[in-house]
Amino acid sequence: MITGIELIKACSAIGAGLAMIAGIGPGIGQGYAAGKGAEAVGRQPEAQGDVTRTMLLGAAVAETTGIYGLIVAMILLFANPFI
Amino acid sequence: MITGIELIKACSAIGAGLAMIAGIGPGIGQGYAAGKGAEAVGRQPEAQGDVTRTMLLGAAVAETTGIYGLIVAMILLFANPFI
Amino acid sequence: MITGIELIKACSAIGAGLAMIAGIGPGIGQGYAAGKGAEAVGRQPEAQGDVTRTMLLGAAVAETTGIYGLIVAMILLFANPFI
Amino acid sequence: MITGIELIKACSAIGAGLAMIAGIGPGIGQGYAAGKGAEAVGRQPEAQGDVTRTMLLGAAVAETTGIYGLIVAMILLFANPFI
Amino acid sequence: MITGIELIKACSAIGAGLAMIAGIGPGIGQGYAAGKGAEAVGRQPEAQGDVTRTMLLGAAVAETTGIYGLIVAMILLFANPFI
Amino acid sequence: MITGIELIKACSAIGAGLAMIAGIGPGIGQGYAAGKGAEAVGRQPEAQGDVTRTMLLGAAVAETTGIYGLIVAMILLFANPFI
Amino acid sequence: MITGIELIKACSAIGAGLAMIAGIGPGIGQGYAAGKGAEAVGRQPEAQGDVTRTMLLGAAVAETTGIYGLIVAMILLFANPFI
Amino acid sequence: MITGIELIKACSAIGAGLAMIAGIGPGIGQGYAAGKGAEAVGRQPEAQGDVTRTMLLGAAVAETTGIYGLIVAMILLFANPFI
Amino acid sequence: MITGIELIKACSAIGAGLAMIAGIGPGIGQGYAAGKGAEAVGRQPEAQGDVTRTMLLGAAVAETTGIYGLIVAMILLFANPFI
Amino acid sequence: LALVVALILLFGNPLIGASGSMVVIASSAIGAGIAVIAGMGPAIGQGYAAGKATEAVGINPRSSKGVTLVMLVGQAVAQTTGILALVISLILLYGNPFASMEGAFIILGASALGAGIAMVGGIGPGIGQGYAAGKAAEATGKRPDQQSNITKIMFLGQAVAQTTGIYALIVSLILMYSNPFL
Ligand code: NA
Ligand code: NA
Ligand code: NA
Ligand code: NA
Ligand code: NA
Ligand code: NA
Ligand code: NA
Ligand code: NA
Ligand code: NA
Ligand code: NA
Repeated sequence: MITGIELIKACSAIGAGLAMIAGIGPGIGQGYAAGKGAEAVGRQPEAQGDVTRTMLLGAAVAETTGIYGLIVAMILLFANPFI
Repeated sequence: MITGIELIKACSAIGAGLAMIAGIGPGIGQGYAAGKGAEAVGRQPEAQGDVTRTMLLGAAVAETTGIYGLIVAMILLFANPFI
Repeated sequence: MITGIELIKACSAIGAGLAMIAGIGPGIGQGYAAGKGAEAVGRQPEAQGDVTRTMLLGAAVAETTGIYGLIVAMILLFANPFI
Repeated sequence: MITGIELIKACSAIGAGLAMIAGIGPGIGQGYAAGKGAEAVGRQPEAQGDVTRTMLLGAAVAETTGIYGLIVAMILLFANPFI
Repeated sequence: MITGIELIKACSAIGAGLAMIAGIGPGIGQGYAAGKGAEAVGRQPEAQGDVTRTMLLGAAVAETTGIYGLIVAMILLFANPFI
Repeated sequence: MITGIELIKACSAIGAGLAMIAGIGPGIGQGYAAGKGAEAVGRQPEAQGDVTRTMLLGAAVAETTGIYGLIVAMILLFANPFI
Repeated sequence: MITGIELIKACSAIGAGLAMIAGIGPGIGQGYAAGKGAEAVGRQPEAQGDVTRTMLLGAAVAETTGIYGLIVAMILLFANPFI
Repeated sequence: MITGIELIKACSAIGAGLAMIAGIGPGIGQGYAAGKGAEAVGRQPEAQGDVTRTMLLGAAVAETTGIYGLIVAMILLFANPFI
Repeated sequence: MITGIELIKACSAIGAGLAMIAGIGPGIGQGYAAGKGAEAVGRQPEAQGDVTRTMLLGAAVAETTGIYGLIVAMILLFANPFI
Repeated sequence: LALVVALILLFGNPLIGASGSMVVIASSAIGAGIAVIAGMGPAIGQGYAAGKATEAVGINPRSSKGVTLVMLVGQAVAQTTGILALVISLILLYGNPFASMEGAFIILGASALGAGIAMVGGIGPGIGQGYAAGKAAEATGKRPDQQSNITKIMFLGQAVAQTTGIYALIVSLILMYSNPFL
């Protein structure tokens, strides 16, 4: 017999997996930034510091929604309010 | 036996996971902005302040729909109107 | 026993999550605008006002479908006509 | 017992959520237009009027299919022909 | 007879598969960085060290959400809190 | 009669298929790198060694999330912890 | 009556179909490489050999995740460990 | 009453449909190659032979994963090992 | 009561729908080719014949996976081997 | 799997006391929602066209009229698969052929879903044709004298890009009006 709590846990496992799909975005975006950073450093090696700083600042901003997805997955797995 | 409330909770877990998928967008978009920012700083290091400000302003605007997704997920998890 | 109203609520939770996926679009689009804005400001710092205004105007237009998704999700959650 | 009308309502909630996914398109497209508009205004500030007009005209066209999605969702929610 | 624990395990297998989809992002992004890196090295062979370093730094940042997906999948498979 | 173990195996087959979808990313990214590599070699045939090395290094980095997906699929198929 | 083995076979058919979706990636990536190769050959016909070699080398690397998907599908179809 | 063989056939029909989705990749990639080929021929009409040959060679490589998908669909439909 | 043949037919209808999704690829790719063709004709009107021929040749190649999808859908609809 | 689970939940769930026709209509509601997802394609494409036209007008303001015309005509072509999807969606809502059909409700319901899913293929032509419109608008801005040649090849290429959208429509219409499973 499947209880309701067990159904919630099963669906939470799927929900956690779905939430991780958000990670596609930062992966593409930060990779684009990496490519543009490499290009800029190749052109102006003397600006390497500024370029890298801007790239990392922008990449940090781009990471947030991936973190949101991770947080929701962790809540579903370890701090599930439904259980 | 699975009760209706438990079914709602199970589906809310999936709904929360689905809502996070919105995060793909800001991740790609902000990463693009990061790349363009790095490129611009490489070309005009003297405009770094203006470039970074514009990049961050635009990235803040791009974050909103990711936040909407997070809000809906949080409502489903912690302030679920159906339970 | 699961009642019909409870099934509607469960499916509304999934529907609300699905509606948020629309947010991928504004996230990508506005991020693109942010990148182009940063690039333009780097090239013509004196046009920063005009560039930023155009970027924000265009980004506001790009936000609408993300808002539509949020509205539909909010209707499903808090003003559900089926319940 | 779940009645047929209740099943229709439940599936209509999912259908409404799915319809909103169309909103990805206008978000990306209009954001692209916004970026190109910002770029063009930066290059030729004197053409700002023409540039903005073209951007908004094109973006208005790009909004339509997002509106279709909203209309179908609203029909499913508030003028459901099946109920 | 299917027990609840077995349903959780079955859904965890699906959740683990879903979480891996995040890997699309770093794959695209890092490939973009690789392409830009190759281009930059072709243009400025003398900057090969700087270009490669920036490319790898940016690619490391872009890897994170793919790792998050892997971690969630591994938790679901080997340290499942629901079982 | 379907046993729980059989359900786990059935869902593991689906999970393995889902995990492979990650392969979209490296496929696109490495193809981009290949295109950029071919372009760079056409322009600077004398830099062919450096270009190819950078392209392959970057492509190796881009392969990882595809490998993660393969590993999770192989675990689900041949070293399934749930069975 | 549906037996467990039959359910596993049914889900393996779906899993095999899902695994093939990975093929989107190499298809896009290698097509990009083909386009860049054609462009490079048009510009530097004398470098046709080097360009084609680099394009094919990069395309071979980009093929791998498509092959992984095919292998997993073939395992599910013809060497299914669950049956 | 649904027999197991019938369930396998039903799911094989869905698997065959899913496998065809791989065709998105070659369609986009080869179209890109077509566009780049047309561009190159417009610029260097005298290189039309070389450009077309490279384009078709690259497009043939890009076709493979679409063919893999077709093969898996055909196996599921006409040489189904599960039936 | 649902019979097995009815389930096969039902899933074949869905499979046919899924197979048509492949059409996204050729639609995007051939449209890209069309755009590049228009660009090339604008630049070198005298090369219009060559450009159009290359564009159509490449677009024909890009059509194939869309046709594969159509064929599989037609087999599922009109020559279903499972019925 | 989602599909199979949805199917089982929809059609085989003993808890649901819905009559067959109600299940068919419920499926139609989901199908109507899925169909309009196709609209994302035209919107991406048209947005691209808008961006390229904006760029062209900025570079060469005197070409504004021709550029705008090419943009709008190209966008109109790109709209078609979005309109077709909307039409299928509205038919499922207001002229549902499955509601009055004789046959097993599971086939009718799944056909309604399949009809909606097939239309999603329309995303492609929408994006591609919009790209063509954008490039044509750009080219017109650069060479206003070549507007007619540019538009001609744009239409030719867009016609080629339309085919898979038509295939999707055909499969959808077969499922709705000439269903071989009934
Ligand atoms: Na962010
Ligand atoms: Na936003
Ligand atoms: Na909008
Ligand atoms: Na990251
Ligand atoms: Na990687
Ligand atoms: Na690879
Ligand atoms: Na290939
Ligand atoms: Na093809
Ligand atoms: Na169209
Ligand atoms: Na076509």
